[in-house]
Amino acid sequence: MQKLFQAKVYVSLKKGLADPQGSTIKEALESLGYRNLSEVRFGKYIEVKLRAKTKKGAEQKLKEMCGKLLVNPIIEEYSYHIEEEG
Amino acid sequence: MQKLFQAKVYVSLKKGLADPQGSTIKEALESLGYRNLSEVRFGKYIEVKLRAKTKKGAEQKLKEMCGKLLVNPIIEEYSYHIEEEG
Amino acid sequence: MKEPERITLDLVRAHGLTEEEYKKIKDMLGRDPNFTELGIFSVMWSEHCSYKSSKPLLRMFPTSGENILIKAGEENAGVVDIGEGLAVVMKMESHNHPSAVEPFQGAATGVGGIIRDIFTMGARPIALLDSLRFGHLGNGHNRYLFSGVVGGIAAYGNCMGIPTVGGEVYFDETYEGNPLVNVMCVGVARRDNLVKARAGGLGNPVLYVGADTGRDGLGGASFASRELTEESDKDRPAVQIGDPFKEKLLLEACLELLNTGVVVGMQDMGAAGLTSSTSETASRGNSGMRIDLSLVPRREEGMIPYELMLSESQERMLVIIKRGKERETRRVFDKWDLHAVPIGEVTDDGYLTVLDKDRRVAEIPVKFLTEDAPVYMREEREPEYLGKIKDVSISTIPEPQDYDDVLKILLASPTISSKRWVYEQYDYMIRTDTVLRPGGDAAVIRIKGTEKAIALTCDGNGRYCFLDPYEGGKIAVAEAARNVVCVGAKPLAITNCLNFGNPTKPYVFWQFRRCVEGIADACGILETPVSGGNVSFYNENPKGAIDPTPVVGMLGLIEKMDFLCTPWFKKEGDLIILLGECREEIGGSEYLQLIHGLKAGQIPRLDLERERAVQNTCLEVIRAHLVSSAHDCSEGGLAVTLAECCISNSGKERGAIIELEAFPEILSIRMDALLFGETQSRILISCHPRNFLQIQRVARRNKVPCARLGVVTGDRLTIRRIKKRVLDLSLKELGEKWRKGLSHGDD
Amino acid sequence: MRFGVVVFPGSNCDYDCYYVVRDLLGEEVDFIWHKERRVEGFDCLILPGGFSYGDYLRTGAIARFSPIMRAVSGFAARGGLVIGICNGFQILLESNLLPGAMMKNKNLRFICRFVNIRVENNLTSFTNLCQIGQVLKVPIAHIDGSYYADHEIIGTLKENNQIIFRYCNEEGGLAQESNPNGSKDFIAGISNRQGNVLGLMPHPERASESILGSEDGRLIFESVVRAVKGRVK
Ligand SMILES: Nc1ncnc2c1ncn2[C@@H]1O[C@H](COP(=O)(O)OP(=O)(O)O)[C@@H](O)[C@H]1O
Ligand SMILES: [Mg+2]
Repeated sequence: MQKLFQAKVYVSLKKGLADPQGSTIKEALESLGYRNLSEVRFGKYIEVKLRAKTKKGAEQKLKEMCGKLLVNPIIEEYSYHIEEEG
Repeated sequence: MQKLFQAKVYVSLKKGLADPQGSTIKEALESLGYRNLSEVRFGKYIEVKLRAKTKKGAEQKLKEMCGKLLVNPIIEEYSYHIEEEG
Repeated sequence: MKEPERITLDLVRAHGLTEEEYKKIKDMLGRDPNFTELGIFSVMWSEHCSYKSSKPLLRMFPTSGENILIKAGEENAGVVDIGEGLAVVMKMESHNHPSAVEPFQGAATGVGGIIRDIFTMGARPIALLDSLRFGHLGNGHNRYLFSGVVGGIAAYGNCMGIPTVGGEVYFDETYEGNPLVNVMCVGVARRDNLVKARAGGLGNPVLYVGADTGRDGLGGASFASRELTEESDKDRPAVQIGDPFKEKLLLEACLELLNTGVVVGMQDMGAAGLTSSTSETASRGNSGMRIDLSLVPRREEGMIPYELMLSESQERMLVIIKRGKERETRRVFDKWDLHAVPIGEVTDDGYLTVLDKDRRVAEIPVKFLTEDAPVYMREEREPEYLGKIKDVSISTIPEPQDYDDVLKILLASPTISSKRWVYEQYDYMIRTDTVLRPGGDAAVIRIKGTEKAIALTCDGNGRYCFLDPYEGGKIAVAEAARNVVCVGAKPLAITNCLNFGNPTKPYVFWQFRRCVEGIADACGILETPVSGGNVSFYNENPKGAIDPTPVVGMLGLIEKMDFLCTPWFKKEGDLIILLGECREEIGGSEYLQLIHGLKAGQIPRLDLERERAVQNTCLEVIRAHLVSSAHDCSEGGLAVTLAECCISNSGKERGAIIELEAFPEILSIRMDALLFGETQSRILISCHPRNFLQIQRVARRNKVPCARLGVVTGDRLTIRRIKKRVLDLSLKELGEKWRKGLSHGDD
Repeated sequence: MRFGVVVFPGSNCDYDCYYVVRDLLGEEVDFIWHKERRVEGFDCLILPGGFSYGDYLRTGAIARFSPIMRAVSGFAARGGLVIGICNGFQILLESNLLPGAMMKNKNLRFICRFVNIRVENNLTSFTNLCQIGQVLKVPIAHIDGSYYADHEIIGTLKENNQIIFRYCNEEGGLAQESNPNGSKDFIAGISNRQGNVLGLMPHPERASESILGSEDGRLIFESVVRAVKGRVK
């Protein structure tokens, strides 16, 4: 029996790379009066609902998808969170 | 004394709105052989490091920033996670 | 990163320097270089910056002419006079390797780099063109590269507000794993507003403007050094993230600053960043420069001098201003929310002196880095493959049964089909000067405030150059010139980007030499000097070097707007005329490749005198307002050219009937060669019947064959031979094939 | 009369608008830097196209906080004429001077091409020289141009005749193929309730000379001139 899993993938630019979007947003926030920011980074948020027999299996597939399509390891890194849909 | 907080904001299109980027990614994943997907949604992931006296204070500010700039409530919704930087 | 204790030979090699080169450095300095200095030498002596393998051959290019204001090599880009006090600055550059690993950002930052090269000289960028090569689209990875590259060019160019008005795209397996992404930028300046990339005036301040420095593409110009980077590999990606918004601010601020008259010299920090911009401006100005790295704005902590000097972070400029003008300068950059940080000053001792606060971290005579860099004559040998593939006997190739099918297949092939899917992602109309939009033979950009316009195109055919690099080089120039002539412009000058394999392979270097000779000869006879260019070596995939692919960017001038001509048929009843002749030449053709799977044969031979005569004829009849349309015959031959004339004006398609007996050659040439052969020096024009005699007269005076092929009529393209149909297709069918070649109907 | 063209960091159709007003219409026009706080002396403000702040977060999201926008809002509240073209439209949406939001084009790509738009309301200061149902040929150039508003807003837009332009085919018909970006209800341009603020995705300044393929866009600028000069008289 397959179960439904809800995965959330957070993709951001590798540390060390320029993040023009993040810095532009930071400056905009600062000019709005938020002066206490030490960093803003901008990335992608991808929700994937997938079916698999086990959580392990789902996780495995998710990682594959990240490696193949969702993330370009040359410039991006990612983390994820996965759980069974209740 | 101010403490440093790490906030993560997840912005996605409101449920019910068509998400062409999500569907395109879903199709691309399917054509790579991942057939067990029930949905893919695409959004933004914003990391904000900010200083505040208390977690409450940080949270408050973060919500303001989302309301003013980071999120457009006509088409987007968001959730967040915030914790003190260790 | 940490500085290594000692400079070992391994470290030298890891920097892409040979043992002899290292010895030369030691001899020049009279001592051992330190680590920072080693880094500086390695990037300045890299192929990319020093042109050490190509320099001797590039000297063959004709670089002067009555319209050349600044010659190639003297500055960041050559400058061409277009009259009325105006000058055009143009240059093309490759970003092949970054695009192979991160197509979107790789292509985007390529656009950013070439734009900086243009406004560095005080010119406002007014157009971009892109010349692209990929492996076949059947492969998913190639589709990813293709759409990523186009998306990246669009993202950067559109955000900058510079129209991308032309380009080309080819698909061939030779580019599998090594796509080519060449971008050309064209700018216009008032002649007296041009800025030089020179540092002069003892004590003049040197400013750093733009983005902060990070560890981006460290030493990208020189080496991919495993040994050095093992553990820091993670935080040292070879691809940068483009910031077109910052560049737009830089562009506007720099041009505004130029108008204040405080600028002495300016240079973008491209490859080899701070190193090349400081040493090159000092070298050109016969001066020296002293900078203090502790003043350089940085994005990351703990960066050592070596890293700061070699970083290739994007969107940065080096500006040398007149002493005492700091306040004016700051006002302009403040307005645009940019920091302009004084990091040093011009000296007169001929040295590049790099300090880190009080510590002297490098001290090198600038000429050692520039003029005295090594130059090599590489070994060369004619490749063996040529013997095998050149002689393909046409008689062994079966003639197709159905020419309708062949034409449809050709039109639908991605290389020939409509490129709308590509150029509609580019803002080609911004600045409201694009008078002839993508889809014609060349783009035409008017110059507001004058009667004039310029025509721009780029061309190059790797398959031709693989089969015959000399003729292929010639053809690249000739076709580009012909394209410009077809829109009514006089060819003025070229820029180029030479994409080749590893130059230390003798056969690659032979290909390089022959291409350069071909380009040089064609430029000489067609009187289009080379105003600048770029060389990209080491384009290889596991199967070996890519096909030699020189890309020529051509600038033409339309003196009066009403000379403008377009390629498509316009009026029912107009006559269709071919300038030039058809020969039995199918070697190297798209037809041979696509229908028969053959990449072989003798490519069309180009007679430069004939080419010139055809172009002169075409220009003369256009300027005398005798023709309704003109389109050059290129890939796919006569049949494809005819089809394009019929269908390329979307919504206003026109049919044609062609009678083949009109060709004097008809008896001696095979039908497939006649229809699909790619004989050079041919232009298809259409005209009102009353103008035919006059056109013939002009052609005869120029000794150019001029045959009447048929007439513009109806809604089909019909080709007949002695009343018998050879080919007959509705415009609808032709249009559908041609339009869907790239887009597959997704819109 | 006097036009003002607001220049945001990253505006790049500013000069194109300026050129149309000064060189083609022969009217007075000035650039207004986004850090300015006053807009006195202008009869019509144009927020031009481009990529303000790179559009790095959302189109128009950051520009809306530019100092000048407060003045623009005041100007609009007093009945001044404001046109937002492309990025300018997006800025007006983000500032809530017009209702709704922009989403990515349905094909997810940037689209630059001539399209046809139909005039839905010619009783505005921006369209008084047009006929109802008139088809204008004007180019678009955007990647975030799919107009979205919920049912209710669309309802009020319709009720108050605030839909000014719709994408259509050459004959003026509303067919899905002629909706280039997937906009709700084919919406290409809307006004505020009072009718003095117009936002549109197509670029009329690029279609104001026959040499560029169409002069239809000029009708919009000329309508403004007529409205303003008529008012003065
Ligand atoms: N990558 C591209 N970017 C922009 N325009 C392009 C691109 N590729 C092709 N085009 C345009 O499409 C038209 C046809 O290109 P092409 O088939 O190469 O023409 P030709 O064979 O006459 O050189 C030209 O106007 C060209 O500028
Ligand atoms: Mg071509």
